[in-house]
This record gives sequence, structure tokens and C-alpha cells, in this order.
Amino acid sequence: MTADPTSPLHAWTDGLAALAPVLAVAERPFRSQLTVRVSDPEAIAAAGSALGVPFPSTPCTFTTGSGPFGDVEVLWLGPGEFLVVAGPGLQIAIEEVVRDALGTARGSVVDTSAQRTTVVLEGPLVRDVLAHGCSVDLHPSSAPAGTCVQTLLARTGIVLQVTGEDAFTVLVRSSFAGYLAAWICDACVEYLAAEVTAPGTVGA
Amino acid sequence: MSSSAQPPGAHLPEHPDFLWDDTEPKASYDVVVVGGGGHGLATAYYLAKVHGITNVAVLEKGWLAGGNMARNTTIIRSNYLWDESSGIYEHSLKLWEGLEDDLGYPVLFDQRGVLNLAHSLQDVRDGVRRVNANRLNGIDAEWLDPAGVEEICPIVNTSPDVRHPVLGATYQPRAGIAKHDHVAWGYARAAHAMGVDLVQDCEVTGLETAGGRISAVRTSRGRILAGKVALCAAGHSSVLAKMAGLRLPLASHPLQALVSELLEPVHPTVVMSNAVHVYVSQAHKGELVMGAGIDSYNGYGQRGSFHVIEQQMSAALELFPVFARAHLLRTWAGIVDVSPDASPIVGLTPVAGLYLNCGWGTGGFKATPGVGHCFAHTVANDEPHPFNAPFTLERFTTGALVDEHGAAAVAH
Amino acid sequence: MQLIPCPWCGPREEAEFHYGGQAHVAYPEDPSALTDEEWARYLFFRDNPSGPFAERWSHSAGCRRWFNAVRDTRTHDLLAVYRVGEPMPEVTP
Amino acid sequence: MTFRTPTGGSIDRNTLLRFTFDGRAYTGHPGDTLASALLAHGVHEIGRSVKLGRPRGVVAAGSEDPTSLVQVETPFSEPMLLATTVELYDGLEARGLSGQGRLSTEPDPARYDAKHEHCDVLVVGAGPAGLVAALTAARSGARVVLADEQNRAGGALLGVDEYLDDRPSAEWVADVVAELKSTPGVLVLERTTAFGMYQDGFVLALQKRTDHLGFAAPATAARQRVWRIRTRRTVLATGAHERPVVFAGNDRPGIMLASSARTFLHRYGVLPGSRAVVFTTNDSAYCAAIDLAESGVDIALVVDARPEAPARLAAECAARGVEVRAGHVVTGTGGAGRVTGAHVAPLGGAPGYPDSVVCDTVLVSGGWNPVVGLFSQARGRLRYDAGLGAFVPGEELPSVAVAGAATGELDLTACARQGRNAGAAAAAAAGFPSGGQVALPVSDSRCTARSGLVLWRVPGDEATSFVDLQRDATVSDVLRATGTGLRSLEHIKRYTTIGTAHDQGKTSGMIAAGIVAEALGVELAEQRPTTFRPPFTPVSFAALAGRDRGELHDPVRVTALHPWHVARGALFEDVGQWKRPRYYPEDGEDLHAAVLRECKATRQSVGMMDGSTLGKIDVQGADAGEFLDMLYTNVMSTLKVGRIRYGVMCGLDGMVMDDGTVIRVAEQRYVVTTTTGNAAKVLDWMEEWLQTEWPHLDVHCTSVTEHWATIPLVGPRSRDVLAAVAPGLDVSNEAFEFMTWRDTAVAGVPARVCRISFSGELAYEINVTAWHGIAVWEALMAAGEEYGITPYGTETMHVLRAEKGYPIIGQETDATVTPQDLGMAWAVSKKKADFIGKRSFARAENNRPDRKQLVGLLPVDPSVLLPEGSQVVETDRVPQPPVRMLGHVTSSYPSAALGRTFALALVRSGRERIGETVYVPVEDSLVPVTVTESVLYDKEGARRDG
Ligand SMILES: Cc1cc2nc3c(=O)[nH]c(=O)nc-3n(C[C@H](O)[C@H](O)[C@H](O)COP(=O)(O)OP(=O)(O)OC[C@H]3O[C@@H](n4cnc5c(N)ncnc54)[C@H](O)[C@@H]3O)c2cc1C
Ligand SMILES: NC(=O)c1ccc[n+]([C@@H]2O[C@H](COP(=O)([O-])OP(=O)(O)OC[C@H]3O[C@@H](n4cnc5c(N)ncnc54)[C@H](O)[C@@H]3O)[C@@H](O)[C@H]2O)c1
Ligand SMILES: Cc1cc2nc3c(=O)[nH]c(=O)nc-3n(C[C@H](O)[C@H](O)[C@H](O)COP(=O)(O)O)c2cc1C
Ligand SMILES: [Zn+2]
Repeated sequence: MTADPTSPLHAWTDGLAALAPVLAVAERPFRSQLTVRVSDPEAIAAAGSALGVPFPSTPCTFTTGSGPFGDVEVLWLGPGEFLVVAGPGLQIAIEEVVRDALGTARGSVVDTSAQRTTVVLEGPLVRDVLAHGCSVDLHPSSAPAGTCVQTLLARTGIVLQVTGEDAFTVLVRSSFAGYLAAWICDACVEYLAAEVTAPGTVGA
Repeated sequence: MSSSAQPPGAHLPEHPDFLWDDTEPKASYDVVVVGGGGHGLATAYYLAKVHGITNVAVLEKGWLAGGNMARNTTIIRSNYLWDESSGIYEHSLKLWEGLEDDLGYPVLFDQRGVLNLAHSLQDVRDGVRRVNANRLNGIDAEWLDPAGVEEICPIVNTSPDVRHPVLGATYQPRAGIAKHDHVAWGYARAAHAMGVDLVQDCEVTGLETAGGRISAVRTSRGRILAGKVALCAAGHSSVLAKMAGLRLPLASHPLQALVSELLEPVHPTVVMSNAVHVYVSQAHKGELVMGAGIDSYNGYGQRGSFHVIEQQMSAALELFPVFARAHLLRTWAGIVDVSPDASPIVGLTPVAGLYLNCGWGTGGFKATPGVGHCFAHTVANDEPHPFNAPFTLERFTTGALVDEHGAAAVAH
Repeated sequence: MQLIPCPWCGPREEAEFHYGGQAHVAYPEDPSALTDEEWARYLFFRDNPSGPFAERWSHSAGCRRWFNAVRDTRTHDLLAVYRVGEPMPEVTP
Repeated sequence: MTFRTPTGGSIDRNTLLRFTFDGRAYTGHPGDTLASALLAHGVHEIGRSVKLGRPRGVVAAGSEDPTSLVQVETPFSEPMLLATTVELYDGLEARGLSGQGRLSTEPDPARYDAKHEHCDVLVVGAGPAGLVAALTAARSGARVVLADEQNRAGGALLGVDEYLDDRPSAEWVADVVAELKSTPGVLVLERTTAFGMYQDGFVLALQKRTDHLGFAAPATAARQRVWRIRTRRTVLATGAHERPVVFAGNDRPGIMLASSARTFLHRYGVLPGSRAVVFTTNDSAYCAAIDLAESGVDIALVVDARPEAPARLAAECAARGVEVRAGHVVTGTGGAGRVTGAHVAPLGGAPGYPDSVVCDTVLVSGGWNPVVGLFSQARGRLRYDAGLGAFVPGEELPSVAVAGAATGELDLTACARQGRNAGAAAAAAAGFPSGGQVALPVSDSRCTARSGLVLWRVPGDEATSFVDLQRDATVSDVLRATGTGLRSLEHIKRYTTIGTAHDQGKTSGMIAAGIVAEALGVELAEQRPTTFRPPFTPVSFAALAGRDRGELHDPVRVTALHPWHVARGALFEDVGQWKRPRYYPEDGEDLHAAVLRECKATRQSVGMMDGSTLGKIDVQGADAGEFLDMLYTNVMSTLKVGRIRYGVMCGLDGMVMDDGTVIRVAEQRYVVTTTTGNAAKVLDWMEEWLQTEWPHLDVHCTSVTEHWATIPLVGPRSRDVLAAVAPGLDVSNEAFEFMTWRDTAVAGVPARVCRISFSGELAYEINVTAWHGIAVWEALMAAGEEYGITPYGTETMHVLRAEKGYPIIGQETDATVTPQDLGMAWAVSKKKADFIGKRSFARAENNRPDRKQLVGLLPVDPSVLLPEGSQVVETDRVPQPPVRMLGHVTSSYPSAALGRTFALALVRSGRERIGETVYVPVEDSLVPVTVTESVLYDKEGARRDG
């Protein structure tokens, strides 16, 4: 017998979907995620070529690429600390490959796939909604696509990726996912209502 | 127009017509007290009154009692966990109970009781532990269940459905608040009347020793010879001790507080909650007085960071939903000298004639009479009073700490 | 709320950081060789100046890295930020 | 009678709004404030003063007003608002206050929120200076925020009928605002008060978003919003407040600042009264006199304190039949409620002379106070400007500029020029070169205040000469204060309470300083004004709490198994931010019954709990063993791969900080567990040591707490249950020993199973990814059904471990307890050269024979349950306090396994006392208890292997 997996936000699927058209919000569960700690440039390069995606060399950015594990993202989490993210079910294989690539270099590879879950947010209001709880400047001039910051959203830590013009991805610790979902839904209340009431009744 | 009945608290007793004269510093004093806060003024008062030492100057770098004395939330209680603490705080509380008569000044000591709320099972254990210890130390203390809390303070949200429900509380009925300025001015006036010089705008900039013994202080108003020097500089203690080559186990942090505008009486007691981080009372005139969390960093700026105030507000509304539309009127900060075990340092130093009273951190207002009394004894006799004897600097070497945050987890 | 320049992530709000007190206080080479007084000094006694202060911060809600800063404790102005292991830079408050 | 002018004002006369004040019905118009609407009906008495109960009216037209305090009752009750800042809406009900507001006992239904905003240039104040500053910066391409507390831009221009460049000033304002609003990257915030200026360009502003909508406010919209603005440069264009002059009887309703009366006229179409005396020390009040005269107010007299009236303005007055009396002052007023007359006498003239002038209005101008509160909050030094009679910005700040009347400049074009310069400089400093000059407007105004006389008060009855009208503080209070010996303004503020009210002394602070300086014979230039502190104007608590309330107040952390616990009816315990099942009551069971059942089932058959909240840290690297040897008191480097060891962690002070198991996964890899509450702390602790002390160590730590769901499966039948769900695992005692782990599949899911026990029973800890937690838990429940498998909560876990004498960090420890105190000297290495905490064990205090030690306590009466937290004493009678206490009860439970109650306690020299009787005061009695070892159940450890 094989047990079915349950994602941290499975109970929120409908609640998040109901935020459309203000925001398109959905959980992307079960992705493969590996925390990689390595500083040696050669090892970093080797890991990058093994995955088909160069590791980000600029702080607070992420890279994307494609290779043996399909589309893979590598997020800069800190100096010498990265999160490798790929589709579901690949974590064991990727762990092995990255470990091999690191060889004898100082470092570590840890499967943290279920440590965080992923929420994708899209829509023209996404910056406004996030600005209610995120103190990082998300203006495209200072946070262009490709930006990846670890920061706070209201009272939980998040990893925030700017993936497109009005598209963001939030990674949140699994135990805080319910809080995050409740916070996003609450933040959208006014915007949802503004869809039905006349605009301009309230200030900016 | 609403009723013309006078709101309670509108008529506070008048201050007297005379407080003290500004004094030019003399060339020499038997005792120089550095710092004109509550502790310095009380020390001078008891030196004169109890020990007959009146050739005393209190040197204050700014205006008298303008440091933490002007900034604290005025909570007075003695229900500390450890015997050493109960000793000195209960000594102080007893002095509070007679202070108005003693000083001949309306200090508005109001024994309206203090509640310390418990929000987790461990809070409950810690609270019960402290109540039991207090009782055996002869200190009034009660353990209340949520219904008991509601009876004492009906506006506390005791519903079990809140994020951090109230599971109970310790209650000290004899605890309460006083009016900080009145206390300081009462001590100042009485000390002045006995011949103590109160010297304002006089910053101590150096401490001189001769043969291992303190001999003089250098100040912004000149050099002053001193037989003994008693440091009562609260947040600035490290800076002063350094002038005598002493390093102290202290960190000076901003601690903020705030008040609302005047409100009709809603809050009959004092409520403190460590988990939700709120401590609040409604002062005599009607303003809600609330302490905020301590800022994490060292700071001498008498200002803190605003997110601490915002957190304070969200915590306050969890406990007191009725405060929603009260308005924040003013925020401010003091500089508190925090010691590693959250207990004070009071006693002798390696420099003869130099005495130390510091480390009261976030909670020394309540100790004002007690420590003034004991510190005066220490200075006069060159020997600690039994109540301050445990609070030596040496305890950090021997390990005999009086750890008040680990066990009781309540400051102020 | 101070804006603290993380050496890696750039300026971020103070709420993302954890304060670590005085910098450059090394763990003793051999604690057992210390007297009780010396050990107590390491354990509990710190500089607490009014003025420039070399101190530690960790970007705990960000890149989780410790770094050092010189901050004027009177104004809270950050005068310099530098990495662990680097010497304290000269500052003019 | 109406005091509404037939035309004029920016109100919508076609729409009628109904409201009540003190129970009486009135009407007003959109665009009105509560104050203007009341004045339009001739209602001047708003409330009574806090101390003396004297009637109080409206003194100013804006947020600086000290007196018009009201309680707004609809749609929701709010205390202590100023009638001058409450925008009128239909259905408004309000009442006047006597100095104290009342909090509603109903929960506030409104929403509040906060928003972060980043900009290059923040301009505070949308008067001419601010508008030009903002436009200049905006044209450069900078990101600009312009905030003004009023509901529309214009500042002082809103209250005058000036023409700028030959067209009404409103048109000029509208053009600037339109250009700003259409410029990308510009945010114009109306009804937004900058209330706090902090470090590094952090400015907090409160926006009132729906208050003016009254009942029409959408419930879904945040009523008020705190803007957390982070700006690179700030331009403060906050204008100036008119300053009164103090005289006897100056508190009567109908006595108002001259410019405010002008504002009521031009902005709201409201006249302050029928017959007015204007009392001034400078030119600006002449415009009020002229404008009001032209609007039909009988200006009985213009009283100018200066020896000579300005010729041109005096002539204009004369042309309108208005008498000007120079060198005169108002020395007193009459009236029971509202003012009915003013006494006028020469300044410094002979007593007994006053001339009484009948009037219902007295308009006062004593000059202007630049609004410097925010500048001062930003740590800007202030300087006394003797010509102005006010404190002005006294230095330049690196990133904050001041422009306009806030600097003391009162000429419109000059204010605008300052705004333009400040806006351009701010944009340039933020990296945006000039983007086109903004033309400076020129006004046709006839009156400027510069050539004024500085006059704080008119000699007269000091007891009715009010300095702080809200606090009822008078000149005699100030003089009493100076008479006591007090010198500092800070002391006098506290003695008199001047400046501590709702208005924070906006109109009274300067005057108090002036009167004090006169009384003490000192120069104001040498006085420091009292400290300006946030907020600039009061802000509701709820606005600051924002959305961090209720379920968003503090995140609730839940495990993957949480939904199952909820469905099963568990009652929860808060442990840090986590919700943990405390017990699972069945059919009306109370805590004790449920726990006895859960304990019994577990010890006799099999139980299961959710242990997912335990902290888990993956520690990898060549030096991982060496590193853990430094952090734990015992040795971890010798642990064999495949095995598990219990460890204790101390702080540098040698006190127990945390404990947990350490498993060695591979040669260079460990996974350590921490207590639920300390997971983050321990990881931080590890990182701190690694990064700051031992960067040479090849070790990396990664939290995997939430990656795993952790399920302790406990009890004699746990092996059978495990065998059923893990067919690939040899569960025999020989193949799978105590303190070892195996990777296997449980219920078809990859799992790591650890054979550890926190209960003394045969037990396994099953770890699977959190995604599979529920499925595996349910599979275990199914497999255990035949054994009556019982889910249990933290309470049962506590009992089971206590029966075995295992301490809980935070319950048996309180930061004053060493491993030795806990009886864990065995877990403290004697061999290691050093580890954290070791040195502290050698201190004198750590070697006292009378330290408190963990022991068991058995009440002599086995049915007595000691309350946790009880103290322990030596004697069977309680002596007079202070009583010597031996220690306290840390844990206490009824035990199904022991068939009696028992407790754990920290007791002085406890281990020496084993076998002795000591006493526990409970309520008014003393309970005798026997001191025992801490391990009370299965001392031989026979049950561990099943
Ligand atoms: C926000 C806040 C809330 C608090 N709440 C409470 C509470 O509810 N209950 C409670 O018990 N305690 C509370 N406290 C703590 C309490 O205020 C202090 O512990 C106590 O006031 C310290 O003693 P003091 O009054 O002598 O200090 P201070 O009033 O600070 O006196 C020290 C004086 O020394 C002067 N000085 C410093 N350096 C020099 C120098 N070089 N030369 C001359 N003079 C110098 C300073 O100017 C100052 O006036 C609180 C503190 C703060 C800041
Ligand atoms: N007749 C006179 O003698 C005299 C005297 C004073 C001013 N004035 C005139 O006043 C004008 C001054 O122009 P200005 O632009 O310097 O000032 P202003 O008074 O026109 O504008 C200041 C603006 O700042 C706003 N404000 C103040 N504090 C605020 C805060 N904390 N948050 C948000 N908004 C805040 C006010 O609501 C106001 O709209 C000129 O037209 C000048 O001629 C004339
Ligand atoms: C118990 C207490 C009550 C206070 N009540 C008020 C008040 O009603 N109004 C006010 O403006 N300030 C009040 N304050 C704050 C003082 O105005 C002032 O902010 C404080 O003494 C710190 O001084 P500073 O802000 O001048 O630095 C109060 C302070 C304390 C300690
Ligand atoms: Zn960082």
C-alpha cells in the first residue's frame, strides 16, 4: 500500500482560488527542494552543470534552467547557501547528483522538500497585496524578475521570488502555511470588495 | 454637553509652593551622589535623615528626575520569586506604604493591585510557584483563575477562544502605582530641606582616586572634592563606572512607554502579561499608561524603534479589546541598564569610597524607597545593608546569581 | 525602525535582524586556564559605551549571516558594517 | 439664526447632511467639519474643561485646536476627537466632552491595515511649499509621496481668498495636484498625517480612509491605514500654526484664532459670530478683520498691541468703518458661557481704565509658530527666532529639508521657492537631476505676519489667564511653578501639565516657554523647548495594531497531523506558537480521566502521539562530531553510524539549555533533535558558534523540523504494530536494538524509524515526510486497532516521562539548573577538554552541597495531588515569614501505573534527603511527603525492550 501525500495548504485550495480575479493564488505542492551549502566556486559550477542551471552568483536572485531533471530553479538563500527546486519526486535523485558534484568540497546537501511549501501569486495587484506585510521594496526598479529575497511577510518568514512582471512565488515553512494563507485572504478582502463597489470611495 | 460631574482624577492634590532652590556646587562634600533620579534623591534623603549625613550633593547632568524616573510606568510590587529579591522589594513596598507621611508630599501611592497573567501551562506553574514563595516570604499573593481575573479587571478578555487565552494570574493586592514626579520631588524637597545640595545641569565627567580611594569628581561645573561617591546613574552606570576603571556587566537599552489621552475610568488595577507582552494601568488623571517591549540593541538615545510600539498595540488589543479606539498620545523611551540576571547590583566596589547602585533595568522605580534606604546605609557604614548584601558585583564571578528572568519571567 | 545594511542582502528593516551585543569578544583559548574572575569577565562583562560601539547582528530573517557593525549608541546611526573576521574599521561619529 | 454665508466655501450646499450634537439635531453640508457645521448654527460651546468645568469652544480650525473635544457616537463610539477634524457625514452623532473620553464596551467592527511604501522623496504638507517641492521632485522622475493631513491639498491657501498669478489659488492648487496625480511614480495621500519620523528615512503616516463616509463606509475597507514610508529624502513643508496671546478670560467660547476664523469663512462659508473684536500683535489678523467685515461681521474693534498700526491696513479697515486701536490689548472678557464682551486697555497702561466692547467673538493673533514637531523628532536642533517669537529649525539635517512656513518664512512666493529648492535638492540627492522648473506663484495677499510684536500674555487676572486650555493650566500655575524653584521647562511642563494634553501643546507650548522666560528673567534662546515625541497627532490603538489581531495576531503553527487531531476532538495546548494536542477526551471525560486512560492504554498495550514539533537539525560536515562535542555536555563524535545518543546542551553559564537525541546518519552527518520550544534557538545557537567563533569548522546545519512528521509509537505492542506496517523491517530486539535507527518503508512510505523511548516503554519514533504524515498515522491507527491503539497528547507524555524521572526543559529547569542538579552527571563528559558550559561548572556556586536537585516526592497520603509550583519546607509547622524554602514541585500527577499520586521537585540537597519526610504547604495545610529518587516506575528498565 502507498499512502497519498497531503500538502500543507490542501484545505485552502478553494479559499485561495476564490481570490481571483484580484489575485491568482495557488499552492504548488510536493516540489523537490534541496538545501545546498557550498562556497567552493568549482563545486558550485559542477553542481550547476549537473543540474543544467548555473547557481546564482548575485545575492538575492535566483536562476532557472533545464537539464536532466527538467526545469530547475536555484535560489540564493545566503552566501554559500542555495535552494534547488525541481518538480515533484526528484529529490532523492537530485540529492545524489549534487552530492556527487560537490565531491570533496566543503558543503552539505539536505532534502528539505516538505520543509516549505510554495504559493504562486499573480495579478496586477500582487505588489499592493504583498506591500501590506512585506517591507522590501517590490517596485520593478528595485525588485525585477529574477529577484529572490528571504524576508518577513507580516509575522512569518518567507522566501519571495519575483518570477515575472506581476508574478511572485512565496515559499513558506509548512507550519506557517496556514497563517500565510489566512493572511493573504484577509489582505485581499478590500481588493475583492473594490471589484464590486464603486472605485474611488476610499483612498489609496 | 455631558454631565458636569467632575471626572475622577481631575483634581489631583496640588504640589507645594516650594520645592527646592537651584544650588551652586560647593568645593567639597562628604558624599557626592551622582544622578538625580529617584534612587539618587532617595539615597541623599536617607543619608540625611537616617544617618545624619547632610553635607551631600546630588549631581544631575540634566534636570532633576528627568531620566528613567520621568519615564517609567510606575508599577510597584514586591512579588518577586527569589528570597533575595523579595527581601529588598518588600522592604521597599513597606516604605511606600508610609512614604506620603514620611515625605509630607502627596506621592499618590495607590494600592490598586497588580495582576500578572498566565497564558500557558508553564506560566501557570511559574505563577503558582511564585505565589507560594511570596506567601512563605510574608508577601501578599494570590492565585486567580480566569473568573477571578475578570472579577478584578472586567475589561481583560478572558475568553478561552483568543490566541493566548488567560489561564490564570497572580495577584498582589498591596501592589499598585504612584506618581513618579511627585515621588522624586518629594524626596528632593525633603532632602533639600535637610541641607542636601541639588545641583542640576552638572554632568560628572571624571572620577578621581588617590591611593585606591575616591577623592573627587570632575564635572561640567568644575571639580568637586568628595569623601565618598555614590553612583545612581541608572542607564549611564557603565559610562560612569568606566571613569573609575570599572567594567560592569550591564547593557543599556532603550525601553519605551506610551500614554493614551484621558479616558473615563475603565481599568481599575494594573495588568501585566509577559507572554502577550503588555503592562498597563490607568493613571490618576485618566490616561492609559503602557510599557512596550525593550529594544534589543544598546542605545543611549532615549528613543526606540516604532515596530516595538506597533507590536505592543496588537498585544494590548488582544487582551483589552475595549482599547481599540483609545488613541496613542505620546511615546517616549528611557535608557535601562540591564544586568545578566535581571537583578540589580548594589554595594561596594574595588575602589574605596565608591559605591554602586545600578542594574535595575526595567524595574527599579518600585525599589526607590527601599534601595535609597539600603544604599544610604551602605554608603554611610561602608558595608551593605542585609537587604542589598546579595546583590554584589562578585556574584557574577561566584555564580550566585539572582536570576529573576529565568524563573519568574516578569520584569518591571 | 532602523535600516540595517546586511553585507549580503543590502539594507533591510531592523525587524529582520537579531542583535548580538558586543563584537570581537572571542571565546577563550582555554577556559579551564582562566580564573573565576577571568571567566566571569568573558561571560558577563561587556563594553557599554555611549558612542560608537562595535557590535554583532545576524540577518536572522534573511540570509541568516552574522556580521559586525559600528553603531553610535547615542544616535543609533550605523557608521560601518563589516564581516566577521574583519577588523573594526575606523569611523568618525 | 444661521452663520452660514450665502455663498462661498468649498462645501456642497446642494446636499444636506443631518447630524446631532449633544442630542440636538442640526444640518450641514459635505465639505463641513463637525466644528464648521456647529459654528454655522451658532453653536460655540463644545464641552467643558477637565478641571474647572468651564465651557470651551473652538479655538482653531485644524488639528492644532486645543479645545473642541468630542465623542463621536456613530457609526461607532470613539473618544477624544476634535470637532475641527471630524468631517461631517449624514447621521453623525456626537457629544461634547469634559476632558475625558469614554471607551466603547462593544468590539470595534472596523478593519485597519498597514502598507509599506518606498520613495525617493517624501513631502509632508501640501501647502504651497509642499506642492512645489513635490512637483519639482516629481518632474525629475523621482518616486514621490506627498502626504497631507487635510482632505484636500492647499494648506494655508484653503483658508484664504488669495489670488495667485491673477486666478483663484484653488485653481493653482488643482493644477499642481492634477499634474502630480498624473505623473507615474507619484503617490498623493490625502487625510494622511505623518505622525512619526524615525531613523533612516522611516516615516509613519496615518491615513483616515473611510471616517468621512460615515455609515456609507464599506465594511471591507480598512478604515485607517498606517503607511510605513521608507524614503531617501524628506521635505517637511508642515506650515505654521497661529499662536494666541494669553489674557484674562481667554478661554470663553467665541474666542478664536484670527486665521482660523478666516478659514471658517473661506473654506466653509461660516462666520464666527455677529460682532467681533480682533486682537493682534501683527499684520496677519487684519486680513481676517477685513474679510469678515466684507462678509457682514460687525468688526467692533481691531486692537493692535503694537504702538503703531500698519498704515495701509489701518486705512483699509477705516475704509470699511472698522476702528483700529494701536498700542492696546484685550485685558479680559465677559460672558457666562460664550464671550459677550472684551475689555480693551492700553498695553502697560494705567489700571482701572479698561473699555468694555460688546461682542460675541474675539479673534486673536499672537504671531506664528512653525510646525517643527517632525523636524525635532528627526533630531533636528531648534533655534529661537526672537523676531518671530518661536522656535525654528536651527540646523540642516542630512536627509531632511524644511521648506515654507515651517522655517518661519511667511511670504507665499518665498515659501514656494524654498519648496522648489528643497524638492530639487532632495531629488538630486536621490539621483534624479532636475526635470523642469516649476513656476513660483505670486500672491495678491495684503497681510504678512513678519512685522509682529512678540507678546505672550497681557497682564491681568492670572487665575483665568489660560495657557493650556485643555489642561486648565493658567498663568498663575506657571508662576506658582517658577516660584517653587523650578527652572527647567521640562519641570514646569510636569508641574503644570502644560503641553501634555491631546494637542501636545501645539498652541500653548511656545507661550508657556515665553512666560517662564519672562518670569525667570532668562533668554528664551537659552531655553530648550520640551521634547517633541511621536505621534504628531493622536493615533488610535487599533490603527497601530492593524491586521495583527485575532488569528493574525501571532501565527499559529500546526503540524501535518493537525487536521486529524481536530477531527478526533483533541484539546490543545499552546507550546510556543505551536498547537499541540494535550489530550483526546472521550465521551465527556475530563483531563484526569482521559489522561489516566491514555497512560494506561500506552503502558499496557500501545499508544501514539504527534511528535512533529520537536526541532530537527541536520548537521553535516567533516567536523560535525567535533562541533557537537563542543555543544553537548557528553561526547557525540564517538557515536557509531546507525546509533542514537541522548544529549544535554548547556549555556556558557553551565545551566541546562536544551536536550534531545542525536542520531548519527553517516560518517559526516548527524540529525539532532531539540525540544519544541527551543528549535529555533538551538539552530541559531549553532549558527552563531559556527559563523562567529569556529568558521574553520567544516559543518553545516540545516533545519528539517517541518520536513518530517514524527510519530512516537509507544507501548508493549508497538513492535507488533510496527511490524504490520513495515513488512521490510526486522523489528526483533536483536535486529533493531534500543538507541539505533533504521531507514525503511512504513505504510509504503520511506521512513526513518528510531528506537528511542521517552516513556520507559518499548517505543519507536517514526519519521516520514510531513506530506505523508496523515496517511502513515492512519495506517498505524488501522494496524493498531486490534491492540486498542490510543492516541495520546502532551499531558500523557508528561506523566509517562515523569514516572521515569525524565525532566522537561522549561518545567524541571528554569535557567538556574545544571545537568548535575538534574542527576545527569552521567551525561557530562569528564574526558572532553572543553565544551560549552564546562568552565562554569567549576565555579564556587556550582559546587555548593545544598544546590537544588531533582528528586521524586511521594505524598504520604497517596491520594493527595500536590499542586505544581508548590514550595517545599523542612518543618511540619510553618514558622513566621520569611520561611526557609527547600525548593518547589516542578511536576505532579496522578499515576495509573503507580496507583497513586507522585511529583518531581527541585529540592535543596535533595539526593541526600531521599527517604526523609519534608512538607509542602497547600492552601492552609502542610502535606507531608517522602523524598524519593526521581525514577519511580520500572527502575530496572525492564520494559524498554518489550
Ligand atoms: C519605559 C520604562 C518603564 C519602566 N517601568 C517601570 C515600572 O513600571 N516599575 C518599576 O519599578 N520600574 C520601571 N522602570 C525602571 C525604572 O524607571 C528605573 O529602574 C529607575 O527609575 C532607575 O533609577 P533612577 O530613578 O535613579 O534612574 P534615573 O531617573 O534614570 O536617574 C539616573 C540619573 O543619572 C543622571 N546621570 C547619568 N549620567 C550622569 C552623569 N555623568 N553626571 C550626572 N548625572 C548623570 C541621569 O541624567 C539621570 O537623571 C521603567 C523604566 C522605563 C524606561
Ligand atoms: N498671513 C501670514 O502672515 C501668514 C502666516 C503663516 C503662513 N502664511 C501662508 O501660509 C503658507 C505657507 O505655506 P506652506 O506650504 O509652508 O504651509 P501651509 O500651512 O500652507 O501647509 C502646510 C500643510 O502641512 C500639513 N501638515 C502639517 N503637519 C502635517 C503632518 N504632520 N502630516 C501631514 N500634513 C501635515 C497641513 O495640513 C497643511 O496643509 C503661505 O501661503 C504663507 O504665505 C501666511
Ligand atoms: C506615568 C506617566 C504618565 C504620563 N502621562 C502623560 C500624559 O498624560 N501626557 C503627556 O503628554 N505625556 C505623559 N507622559 C510622558 C511625558 O510627557 C514624557 O514623554 C516623559 O516624561 C519622557 O520625557 P520626554 O518625552 O520629554 O523625553 C507620562 C509619563 C509617565 C511616566
Ligand atoms: Zn542578509
